[in-house]
Amino acid sequence: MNLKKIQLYIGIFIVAMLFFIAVFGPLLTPYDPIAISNATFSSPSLSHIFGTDALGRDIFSRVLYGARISLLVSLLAVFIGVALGTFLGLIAGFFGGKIDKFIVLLMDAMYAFPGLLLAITFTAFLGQGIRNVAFAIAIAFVPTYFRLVRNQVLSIKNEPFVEATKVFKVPLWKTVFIYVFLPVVPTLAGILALSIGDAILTEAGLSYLGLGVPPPTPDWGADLSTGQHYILQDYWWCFLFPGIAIFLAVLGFALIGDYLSEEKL
Amino acid sequence: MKGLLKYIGYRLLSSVVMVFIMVTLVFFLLRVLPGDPVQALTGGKAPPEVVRQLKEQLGLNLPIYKQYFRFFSDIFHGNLGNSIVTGESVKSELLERFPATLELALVSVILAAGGGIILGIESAKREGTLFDFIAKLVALSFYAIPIFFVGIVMQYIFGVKLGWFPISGRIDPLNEPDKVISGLYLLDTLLTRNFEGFVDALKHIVLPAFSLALVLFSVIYRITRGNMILQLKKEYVKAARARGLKERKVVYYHAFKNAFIPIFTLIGLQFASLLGGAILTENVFSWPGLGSYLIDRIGYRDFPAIQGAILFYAVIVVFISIGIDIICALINPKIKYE
Amino acid sequence: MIKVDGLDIIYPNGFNAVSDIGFEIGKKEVFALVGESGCGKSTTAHALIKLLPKGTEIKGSFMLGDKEIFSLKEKDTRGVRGKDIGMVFQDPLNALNPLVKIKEHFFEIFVAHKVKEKREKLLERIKFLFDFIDLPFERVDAYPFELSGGQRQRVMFALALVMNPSLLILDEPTTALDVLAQKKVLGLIRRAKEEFSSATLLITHDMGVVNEVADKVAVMYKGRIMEMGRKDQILYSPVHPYTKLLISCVPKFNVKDLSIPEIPIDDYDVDGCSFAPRCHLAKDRCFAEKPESKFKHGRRVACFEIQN
Amino acid sequence: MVKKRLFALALPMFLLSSAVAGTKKDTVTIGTLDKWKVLDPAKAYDVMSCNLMQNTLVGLYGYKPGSTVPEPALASSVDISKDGKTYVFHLKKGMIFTNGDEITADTVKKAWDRVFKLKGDPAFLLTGVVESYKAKDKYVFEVKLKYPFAPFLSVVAFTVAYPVPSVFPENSFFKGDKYPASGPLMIKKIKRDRYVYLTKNPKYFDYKNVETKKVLIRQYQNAQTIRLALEKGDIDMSSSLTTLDIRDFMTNPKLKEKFRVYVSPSFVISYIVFNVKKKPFNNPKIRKAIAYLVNRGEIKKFAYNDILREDLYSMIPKNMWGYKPVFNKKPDVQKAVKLLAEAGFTKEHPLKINYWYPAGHYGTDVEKEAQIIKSQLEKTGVIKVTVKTTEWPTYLDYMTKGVLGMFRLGWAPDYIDPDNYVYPFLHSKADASLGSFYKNPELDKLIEKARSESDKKKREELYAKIQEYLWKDAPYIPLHQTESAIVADKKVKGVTNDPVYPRYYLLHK
Repeated sequence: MNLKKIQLYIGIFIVAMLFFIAVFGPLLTPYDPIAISNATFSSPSLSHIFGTDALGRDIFSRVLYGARISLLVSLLAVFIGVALGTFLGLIAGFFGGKIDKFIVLLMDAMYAFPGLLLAITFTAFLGQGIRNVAFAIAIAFVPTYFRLVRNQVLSIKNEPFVEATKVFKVPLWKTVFIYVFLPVVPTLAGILALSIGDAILTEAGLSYLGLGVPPPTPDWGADLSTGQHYILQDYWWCFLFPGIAIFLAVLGFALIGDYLSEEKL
Repeated sequence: MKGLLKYIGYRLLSSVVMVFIMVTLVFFLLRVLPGDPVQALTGGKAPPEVVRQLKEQLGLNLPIYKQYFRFFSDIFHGNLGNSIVTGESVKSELLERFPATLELALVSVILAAGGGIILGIESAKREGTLFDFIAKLVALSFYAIPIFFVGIVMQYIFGVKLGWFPISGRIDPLNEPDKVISGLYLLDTLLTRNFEGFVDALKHIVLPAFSLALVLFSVIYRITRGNMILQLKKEYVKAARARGLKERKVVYYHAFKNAFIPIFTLIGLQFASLLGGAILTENVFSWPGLGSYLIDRIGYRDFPAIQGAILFYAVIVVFISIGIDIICALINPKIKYE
Repeated sequence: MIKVDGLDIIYPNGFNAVSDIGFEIGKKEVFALVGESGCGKSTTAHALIKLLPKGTEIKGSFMLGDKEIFSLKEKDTRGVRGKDIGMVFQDPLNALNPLVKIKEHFFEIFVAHKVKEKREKLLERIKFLFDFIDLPFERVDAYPFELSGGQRQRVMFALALVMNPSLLILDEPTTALDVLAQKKVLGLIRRAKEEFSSATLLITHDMGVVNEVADKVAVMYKGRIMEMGRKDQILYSPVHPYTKLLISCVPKFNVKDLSIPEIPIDDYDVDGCSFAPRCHLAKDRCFAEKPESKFKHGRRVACFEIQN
Repeated sequence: MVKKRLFALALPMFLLSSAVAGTKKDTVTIGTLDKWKVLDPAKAYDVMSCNLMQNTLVGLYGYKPGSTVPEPALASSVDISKDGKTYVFHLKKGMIFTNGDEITADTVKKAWDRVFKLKGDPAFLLTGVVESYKAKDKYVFEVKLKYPFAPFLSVVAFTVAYPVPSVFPENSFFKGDKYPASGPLMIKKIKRDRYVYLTKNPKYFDYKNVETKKVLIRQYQNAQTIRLALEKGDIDMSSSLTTLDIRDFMTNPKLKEKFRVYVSPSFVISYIVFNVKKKPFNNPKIRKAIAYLVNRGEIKKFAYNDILREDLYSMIPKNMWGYKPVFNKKPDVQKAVKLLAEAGFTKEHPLKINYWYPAGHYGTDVEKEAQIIKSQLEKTGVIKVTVKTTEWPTYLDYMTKGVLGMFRLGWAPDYIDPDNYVYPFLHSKADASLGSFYKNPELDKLIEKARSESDKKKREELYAKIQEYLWKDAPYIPLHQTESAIVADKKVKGVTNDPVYPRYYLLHK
């Protein structure tokens, strides 16, 4: 089989598993992921197949539930990024002139700014919580999607078929959807997948700095950054499993994203 | 050439506007959002009237617009104010940390670009083969591991277990060059013929630079591979082969020259964003750079320091991105500016 | 001079692009390979300098003078490319590296083929070629984008001829050009064969071009040569049903687009003659057996009907 | 060609393997997370800055190593008037800074002038109680207080009251980092956020008894790297490790072979605050119910790896005189449920509250602590807790604005006296700063009386009474008193785990 296709299939398989876990994970484990118990740091066994952490919580359950939070945060972040980017791109593209110049300047400035730095600044001020963290991560995505949409708008703005839609009184959202949104979907899909992987990593970084999703929420990033404290102790299961989860999730999305953006080439 | 100069002028002008917008935004955000420097500094321990007094001392009780004007008149006098936390001039604090960041960024970019470009090209040459597949898988895997995790694993293995490299800092304090020439220790120690110091600085930078380079490597690999594949399918590549040129020349000279501009632009932007501080790497390896400075000062709501750092950073980004454009223009005779 | 025999090309995906092709080209002779796009004529040209995708299987023999090319190692093949065989490509806009000056393109060839002469000498040689292609010598310092398409194609000619190759391969050299530029290029082809006394393999689908410059013509269809002979034979008295059909479509030899008008029979692959499904003469045998190319009417034809 | 390449490869390898002289043998290297902010007694209010100045400057008073009792340092003696309002310090003669300037009563006066004028962060500690001061004689310094203030000598022992060399400008804070020293050590080399290199001060009056030669303090950005640096031998000692790592050093045989852990009580306490103005915590029954539910032992075990925490039942620490354990020692769920029921909350109609802790500020263990407290309160079935967190400056902002209802704080004393554990928390003048907004005029009077009383016995009685109020109204729930631990290589001698400040000048190898 074509290796490129294998890449795609591996990616799809991982991501599909991820969504499966996120949806059905809670049914697969008998433990409450935030219930603390006396059995702290017990190594993987039949009753706790991934072992337990410092508070005696079942790591398997936390990893399964963590899929939900990690996906939620990253999907939300990407969604906000796309929504804001699209909105600004439409405004800049359609209005043009000074508004356009202003937004472009702003976006250029943001684009060159390190994503994590932006996220840190925003979480520092917004406070933590899933929504805020997602928003903070999303900020860094806005310029990318803004560019995509704005360029598309500019390229079709003066096309006769767009002019025609005005004559025939096609509702604006339809015009936007058909002529702006649909054409960028192929490009978008690749970037989108890569962004999700990026969001998962950024969230882990925020957690490492103590600015991620607040505990006890089961979250891979937070669990890995707490777990890495135990690298020097023999509690390898505390960091290994959330670490693998992050690694696979990011890899899955990256494989798909890479495939899609290459198909575009 | 004239077009290029005009273009640079325009870019500079719009950059000034951009920097102005950013700094203004930061200025007001700092004052509107929760947290104030005096409380952060005294840890909430000082009685209310003391807090009031300290605010007065720092000019934080003034109406915001007055603080704003003061801030900008300071900037025009080349002054970024004094840090609320340390009382030192923000400018000198930034200038002291910048070389550390620059050194780390330079070394990592060189490492990552070297590896990423070569592997990217070789992958592109073998597009669709097992080699290509594995190379890509490796690159994407590097990308998928959180950097702080890689950092500590490297510290543990190469620092503690094998004892090859120091795990933190830029240089042994006792080897610290007395004379600061460029602020880049690798360079300064060589210039002063302090070879022991050079080796020490080199050993110190290995782990942070490598762990930072891993992520960068996969980004550069990806864009190199993609663009090289694109170029290798072009007619001029076939034509060059048909003229009997060596394969290495065809790939590494002809095709790469054409793939270079997007690769270079990406490396430039990555480099710019590294100059803002590779926050996680700096934290893991206690590298005294700009990123950890900014995080530290955000933790104190040190307004002048935060504003100054953002301004400094924005200016650097502007210069780098203009620099990228100029270099691209010099490489590519086709680019014309209006 | 040049002799290709029993050429079979199978792509990595198993597609048999060219089968059993053989032809000869003498010094100062222009041999035109014509046919619809996809018939395998370009593939044939690329096979001669081994520039087909990796894994492509090439069978048969290709004698260049007394050198057998196909059995050469990759390293030695490289020595042949650009030196013994010059090639001009279809798309002049993309055949030169956009970021490399014209001059450098020439010097690269000298380096690649280890021409160790003084710079002035080499420049002189380039100047000679620029005179030949009728381009002011100052233009060697230009970048490709500063030249027009026709100019670029002429530069390609100069590049192909700079090492005095014994075989010049022209892959659709005029297709992308406007009429005036085409005229110039055709002139070049005629002069090149005289002045450089090389053998020329011209790949084209333009019968007008064939009429202007070719000495011998082979008509290809689906990877096989249907009919091969002198230009006047093929253009004015074709015998193979396919050639006939082809020629009838271009009554005045100046229509550029060469395609067969609608024929009410489905085009599908058969075991026998590949043209059989579209052939009005086709018999049962034509569908079952491949006709060999045989000498008939002073030319080679691959058709049972004609051979009978 | 091949040879050349091999050589090119071999060269850096050779360079890397050649040993670097680096830190010398006679240098004791300390790793820390604390960063010094400003080296000026008039401005410094953070741990590291004060530590550095304590080792390089001398005050009129100091502390005996390993104790909390103020003892004369620069002063040879002090006369305290009967009303407790006048202090006359007699200075030792011939005490000098490294630049040769002698320290006289005038030096002290000038230093205090700066504090009063510049009004830096810690200035209130002096300005709050001092009425006037003057240099009575070259070696006599007199201070008049606004009211009798028993812990005054402890304040004098704090860096804010230290005399400073003349390089410190009169009208502004000192911005440099190297100043003439008067203490046992002096700053030789210093880089902000990176390291401080201290050497023995040859002009120190007690020079002969200082065994330390060189001390290098390296600053790190995370505790994990410090632990690795210890294991690797980059540093010799540190007090910035996490409880988990400290437990490792205490129990792992391999580590025990090389390192020793010095544990000593500190005066740092941790506690929960209630904003008594905010619903539902304005109801003392609810505050008390929660106090009944907290199980300190369990928190210690799960959140702090069962080390370095001592259960605390009052806001005054155990090892301080005047301590009276007033809070219930064993959790009592029944009593709590009863109190909650009285306040109108039952299983059917549960009490929903938020519990806040500051992210990262007190290390990562507080995170676990919050989880445990949540589960302890929820055991009743009557309380539902949402754990909330935010970054420190925002936290402080929320605290002073009264946004936080029930939240976690810690306290490190400015001076070692029960007053410092009572006045800031319970006196109405200090209310907003610590987030409880607790006010009680009766208690105010008691506190004022206690701080101006000079008889220790009477003071002790007064503090006992004050602590009764603490339990009665429960605006705070004391949790633990921390112990501090220093992990040091066994080669390092002279390690004292001082509750007040680390004495670098006793360290040697």
